[in-house]
Amino acid sequence: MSALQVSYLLVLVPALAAVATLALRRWQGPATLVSVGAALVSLLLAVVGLVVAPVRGTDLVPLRGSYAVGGLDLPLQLGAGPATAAVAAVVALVAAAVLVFTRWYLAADDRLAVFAATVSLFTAAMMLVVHSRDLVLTVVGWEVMGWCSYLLIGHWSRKESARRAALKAFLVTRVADIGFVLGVVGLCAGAGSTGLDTVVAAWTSDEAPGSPALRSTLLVLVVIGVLGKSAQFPFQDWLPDAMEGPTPASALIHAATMVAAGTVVLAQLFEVLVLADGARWVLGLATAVTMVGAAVLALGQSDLKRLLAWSTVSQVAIMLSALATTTRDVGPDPALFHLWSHAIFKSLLFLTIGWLSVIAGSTLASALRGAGHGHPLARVAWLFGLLALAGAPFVVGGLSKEHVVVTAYEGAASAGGPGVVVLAALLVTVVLTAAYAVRAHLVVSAPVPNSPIPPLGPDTPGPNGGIGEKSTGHAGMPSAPVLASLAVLTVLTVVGGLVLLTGLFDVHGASVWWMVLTTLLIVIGGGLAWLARGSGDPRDQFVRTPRHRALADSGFGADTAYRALVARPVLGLARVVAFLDREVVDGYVRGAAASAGVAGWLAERGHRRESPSAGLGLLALGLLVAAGTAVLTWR
Amino acid sequence: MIHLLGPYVVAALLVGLGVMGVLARRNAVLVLVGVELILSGSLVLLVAAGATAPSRWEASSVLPLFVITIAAAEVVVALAVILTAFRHRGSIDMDEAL
Amino acid sequence: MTLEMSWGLLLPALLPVAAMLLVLVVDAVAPRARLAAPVIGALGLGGGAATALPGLVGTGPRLTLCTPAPEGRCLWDGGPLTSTLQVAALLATLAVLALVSIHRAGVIDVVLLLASASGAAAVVASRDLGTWLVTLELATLPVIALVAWRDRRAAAHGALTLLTTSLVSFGLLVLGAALWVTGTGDPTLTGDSLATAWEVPEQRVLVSLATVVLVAGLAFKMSAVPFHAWTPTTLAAGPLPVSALLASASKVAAVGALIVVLTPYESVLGLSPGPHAVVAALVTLTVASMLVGTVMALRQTEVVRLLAWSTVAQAGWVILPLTALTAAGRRAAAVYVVVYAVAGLVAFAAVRAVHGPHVEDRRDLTAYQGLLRRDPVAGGALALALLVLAGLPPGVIGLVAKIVAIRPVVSAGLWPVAVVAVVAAVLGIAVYVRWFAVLIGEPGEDAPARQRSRRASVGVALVGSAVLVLASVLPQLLVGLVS
Amino acid sequence: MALILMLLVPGAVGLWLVTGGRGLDAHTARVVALVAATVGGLAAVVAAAMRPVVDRAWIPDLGVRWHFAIDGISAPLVVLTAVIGVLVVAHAWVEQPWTDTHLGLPRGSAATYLGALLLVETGALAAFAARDAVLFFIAFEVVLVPMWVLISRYGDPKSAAARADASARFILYTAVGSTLMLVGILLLVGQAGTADLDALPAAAGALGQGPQTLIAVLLTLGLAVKVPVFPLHTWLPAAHTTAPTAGSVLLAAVLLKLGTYGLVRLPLANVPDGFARIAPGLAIAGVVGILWGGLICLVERDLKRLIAFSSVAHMGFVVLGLASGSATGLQAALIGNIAHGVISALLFVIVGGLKHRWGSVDLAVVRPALREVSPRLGFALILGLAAGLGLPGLAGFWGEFLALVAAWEPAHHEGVLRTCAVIAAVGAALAAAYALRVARIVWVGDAVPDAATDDPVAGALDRIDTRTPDTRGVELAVLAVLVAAVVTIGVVPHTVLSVTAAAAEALVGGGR
Repeated sequence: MSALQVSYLLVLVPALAAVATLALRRWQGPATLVSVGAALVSLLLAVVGLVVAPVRGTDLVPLRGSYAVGGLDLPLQLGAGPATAAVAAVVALVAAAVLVFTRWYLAADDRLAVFAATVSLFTAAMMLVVHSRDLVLTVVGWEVMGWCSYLLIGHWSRKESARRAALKAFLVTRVADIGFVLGVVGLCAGAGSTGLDTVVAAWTSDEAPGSPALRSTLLVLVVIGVLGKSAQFPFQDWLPDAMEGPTPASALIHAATMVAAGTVVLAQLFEVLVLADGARWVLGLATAVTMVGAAVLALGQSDLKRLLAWSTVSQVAIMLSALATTTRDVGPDPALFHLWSHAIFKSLLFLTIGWLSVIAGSTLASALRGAGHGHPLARVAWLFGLLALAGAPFVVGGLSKEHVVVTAYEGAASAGGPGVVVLAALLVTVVLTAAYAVRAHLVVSAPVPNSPIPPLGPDTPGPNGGIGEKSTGHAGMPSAPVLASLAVLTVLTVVGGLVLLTGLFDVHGASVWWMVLTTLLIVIGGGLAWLARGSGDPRDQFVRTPRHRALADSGFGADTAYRALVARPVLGLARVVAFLDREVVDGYVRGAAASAGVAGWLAERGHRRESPSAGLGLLALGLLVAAGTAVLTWR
Repeated sequence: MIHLLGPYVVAALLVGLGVMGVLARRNAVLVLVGVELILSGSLVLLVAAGATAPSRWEASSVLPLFVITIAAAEVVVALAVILTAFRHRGSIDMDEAL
Repeated sequence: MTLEMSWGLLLPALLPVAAMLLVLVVDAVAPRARLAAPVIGALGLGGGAATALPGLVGTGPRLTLCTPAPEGRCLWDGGPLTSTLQVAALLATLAVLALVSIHRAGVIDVVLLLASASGAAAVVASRDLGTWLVTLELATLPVIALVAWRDRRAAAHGALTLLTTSLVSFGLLVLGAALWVTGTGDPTLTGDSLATAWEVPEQRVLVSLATVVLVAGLAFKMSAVPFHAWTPTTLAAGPLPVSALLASASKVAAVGALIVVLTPYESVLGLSPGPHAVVAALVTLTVASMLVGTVMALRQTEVVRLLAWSTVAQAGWVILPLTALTAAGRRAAAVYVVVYAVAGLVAFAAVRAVHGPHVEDRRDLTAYQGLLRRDPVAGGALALALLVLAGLPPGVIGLVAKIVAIRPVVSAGLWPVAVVAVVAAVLGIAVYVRWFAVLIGEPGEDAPARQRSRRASVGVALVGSAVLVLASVLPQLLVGLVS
Repeated sequence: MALILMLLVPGAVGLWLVTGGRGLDAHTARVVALVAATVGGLAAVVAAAMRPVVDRAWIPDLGVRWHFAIDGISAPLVVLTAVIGVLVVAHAWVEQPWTDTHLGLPRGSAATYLGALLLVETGALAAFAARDAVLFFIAFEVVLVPMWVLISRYGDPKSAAARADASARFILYTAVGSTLMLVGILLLVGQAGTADLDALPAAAGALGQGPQTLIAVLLTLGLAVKVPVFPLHTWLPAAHTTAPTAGSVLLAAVLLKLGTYGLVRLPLANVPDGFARIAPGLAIAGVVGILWGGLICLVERDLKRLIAFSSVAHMGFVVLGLASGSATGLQAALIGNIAHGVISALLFVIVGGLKHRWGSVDLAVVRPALREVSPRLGFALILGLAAGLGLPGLAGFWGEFLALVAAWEPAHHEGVLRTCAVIAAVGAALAAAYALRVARIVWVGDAVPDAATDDPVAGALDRIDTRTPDTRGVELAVLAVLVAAVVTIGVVPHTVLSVTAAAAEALVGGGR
């Protein structure tokens, strides 16, 4: 099996599984089995793909011919490469884990099959983005992911907050996608083809189809789209709200798909990106702001799931910052490597908190206190996940973060650019990340035993037809496959860094000095958190006043800002337009009708005296008109 | 060369008077008279033109004969209609309401 | 001076006259034979139409009453265009005769109809001012009598209105003819005499003035705005069949007369200065008629008044192609007026079938509520006629007629006039669809009782509808006639 | 043969149904109409595949020929019309507008209704197949009266005034457009000396700038009414809101396509230079339409009106593609056309069904969420909305994306069109906003609406009809066909693009 065939299958298998699952939705058990089976097959395929992955730089013979639409070439090809294979593998892994977990977690949900189908479709879309060698296919996967995220986040559609979160997620990303689509359109139109290689070749050649300014503008547009999908500033606020979705959905969205997709796309466009300084600056500044801000917010969250969400925002910012700072020599692989490691540990964290929330009945920090007691696997998984998140040395997250830091340093040292800003932000983020990781750990492993049957917290996903996270019959103990997948993820979190030995990612060695420095920073951050834990509720370690807590939970009021700056003006404009349409545009039409009526009335008045002499009066008028025209037109 | 100004002026005067009569009068018979004036003016014009320059088939002389004949027929019909109207309405004022 | 004469070409005009004389003789000999007059009249009209038929397909020139060469002028032209108009006028009169209905049609009716028909048949063929004037009045005067002689108060009023306008119109025509002769020194209406006169500025002025006055006189007869004021009064007041005659055969005759007057202008079209005054006068007429007619029709609820105003509007449509002053424009006008005459006749016949002959009946639009259900035959015919008048398929022929009418205007570069026509067409659709909507609605409770003795009108409506349907399927049958 | 069958069978049966067969009882009429639509539809599909030609003299004096043929540009539209034709007739088993659902009174006969449907279909098929400019115009006009009958006679039973207003708007508005177009056609045909659409481009190519521009303006203005292009769109919402479901479907899926098809066939193909000169204006109007429609959809309360305004927005993309003047833009417009046809048909079937079930589709009235009470209908709705917002993998995406590409790299007026592309992309985000607004109100929510509604009438309605029976039977079949079409075109756009490719290239390249 060639690498290309694998890539096609990796897209097709989950897509077909989605259709099949949807068709079988009446029979939830078999339906979900189909999607889980397909996910496992995909995983197998992805492993095969790792084995057969072509050596860097080899050209693959396309499986199909190219299409053309008018003057536009539409190759619609998929591709394969070492980094692609690695990312595909981790996507397949996370998807499989999520599906396995879902079968347990949502066992009693009446729309389990639909959920599973959506997850499969989501996976297919991400696979499409990963393997795409055509920008249109990238857009296809990109948008389908957005739609699936809408469905997944809004899965519990009987709950108003979920409906709103889904709407917000889709709308915010879609607004950012204006930029993405325009950027892609501009790049493709300039190159006369949507093929990625053609586009990159065209825009990096000396006779680029547009000025450097245009190139930079287009890349900025693409970056805006990426910022939206990856929940970077100023689009960050949809992601924490998206926690209204079921936890498996969050795991999928955060770990391996949607938010990470931007990294993949920018890596594909890397050759052009390095030439576009403007785009790099935008990306660098946005990510720098985001990674620090999100880390601060993570520190203040009263809900651990939202803490994880903010941590995702921060971590994705780290990935993207690598792309903003890296040089042509280093390439995009540090970012992809961080994507890889982040996918593993973040899915582990989310699945674990899903489990813990079943135990505790809520994801609120207050409810989760001590939830890990009696569930050693959960505690271990949570611990290693947090270690990786904090970037402890040698676990997978630590390794990848080292590479990002080194990349940023090298970028700052060699090329200037946004590197300096990013590097500074990275170092601050390291401290903050360590701090909130320690806090998250402290909450779960707190010595206070949780009450056996905790009440439904306000943030608990509400019953969906009477069934939710709090279904009876679990007794808090997941099924064996779930435990197995958690175990696999945990192991990979620890040893995942070994992937560097395979050469799939083309990254340079990390520097020992930087490792020492970051370790030091981690210790400082973790230590501070430890010292600040206090004696009381660990929830209140850093955010002590209710006002500050509210500020943190609202993400610095970004939602209010969205409403005030976008939603309300647009709706106001819409009302104005509706008024104009009714009264002005249609007014002309009604005016025409009315003027016909008035003309008729006038004419009728003119003919009121229907008498012979009136007729003769009109005759005089007619003669005058005729004579007048005769005189006037005479020359 | 003698200008035939006189006949043309007469023709114009007759037509003008006729048009005025048609427009100003409400009595059907007077309207009829006005039309007759227009006709006479036209006939004068025709004959004067025939005197100025020859016309094919002596049209300037023949056409008036035709016109006079038609006018006679027209007057007959007109008077008949006016009589009918008078019988029904008791007046031949055209603007009188039904 | 000798005149070359071929009687065959004159028959369409002569046969009705002959029939008229025969009717009078028969009436004198056998006053009891009530059926004789209508039958003879019908035969005369039908025969006249039949003798005009060869002209529809003939290819060679069909001129007669010609003076010898080299100065040869022909006083009578029986070409396809003429023949088409003759057939239309004669058959329309025949239809009106049927509408008057066998029992009512007295000798006087028949005689007047025949006289008018022969005038109409002659005027469209005439090519000199003498014939033209005489026959035009022959076509007009009997109609006045027709309106008047039924002893009714309203009819007398209508007749008085028609009479005064006709008188003025006649005065204008004579004035125009006098000016024409003064300007050209030639009583024939031919291109070369006009072209000769056109070279001298003073003569040009005179001829243009003559034409404008002639057009104004004819505009009375066509009821074009601003010479239209008699139309609603007379049509609404007179007997329905006579209104139908005024709207069909008389209109055909008037259009034919106008075509005769405008024919010479083709020879001066390319010259500089061109016939701007004539074009301006025609444009004024067509624009004013189309707009005022439709706008007024929009406000009518009395159906005959509505039809009267629609007549005014359609007069504008007939004049529209003539503004181009080309042969194509003349043909288009002929096609349009024929289509209009047929559709108008069908509409009047349907109205006659619904209401009966009396003016006193409530001829309101509401009487047509759900007619299509109550009376599928009359309703269907009326619906078809309305769609043809509106120019909407399935009345394809109406649409084709509009295409035909707009085409010469556009070719002549007068597309702003065409844009006005667009407005008029849309308003026209509003007029007819308004009625059509009433037809297809639910039948109301207070529908008028079905008329007896409506066979003739239903027959006319059906025959007319058949013509319309046939022409809709094969428009070439009609469009091709005049080429 | 296939061409003749395609036109004759629905046409003749339709005519018979509205005249002689009016007395037929509803069931027989439906069967007859369905058979006719199916035979005509099959013939149309065969004709689209075999590409036969019918060419006979019709009105030689006008140079009008009875000339029908199908090429790559019309083939997808012919197939679309054929399919929609069958679907709307089949829909007569679901919704019976000839029985007044509101008062229980009969209005009109079933046969007339079905006959009008068939006649609209015939007119559209004839227009798509016509290869003669004047014949195209006549076929274009054929649809007016039957559609008018559908709206004025079988429309919303609640308000006679609304029916009269909507139907009058429809017929007068479109008549303005078509008559303007007629003037343009006659000017074109007169100048070029032929009415044959095959020969016209070459013959008209020699015209100077002035005539070309004038002809293009007249034709474009006339056809823009039908599309409809902002600001000539105000007939559309009224017509859609009032028309019966089948009428709305025909209107959106077929009649609007006549407008864009006409734009391709007449100005774009024949007077390319003139069209290029006015293209910026057209593009701006299209883009304003995108924003305008999208913004109104954000606040519109009536769901049917909302879908109608979204049509305005979607046709804006089609117009933008056309205005770009490139082969890519033309292809974008053609596939956008087809996509909008199936998507809007799908949405109107759903919304019409909802109106049938609920009595009104006022979004301000709280109703049971479709996802909960009728999942199949809900699925179709959400799919239609997703397609409407241009989700890749569904039909709407390709037209919009390609239109953007084409507008970014147009054949002329790069500055204006690029700006338009940017604004159009913003409009795409608006599409998402209003689609999700609808989804949030109609699709998701609780199974039982809150009992307390402010509006007493609406409250009463709710009490009467809180049930929303899920779709089944014929309606399900109709929806299934449309859903399948939406997905197929979205996943395999080449089913359409490959058909239109050669003709589009020839059209854009061959006009010069």
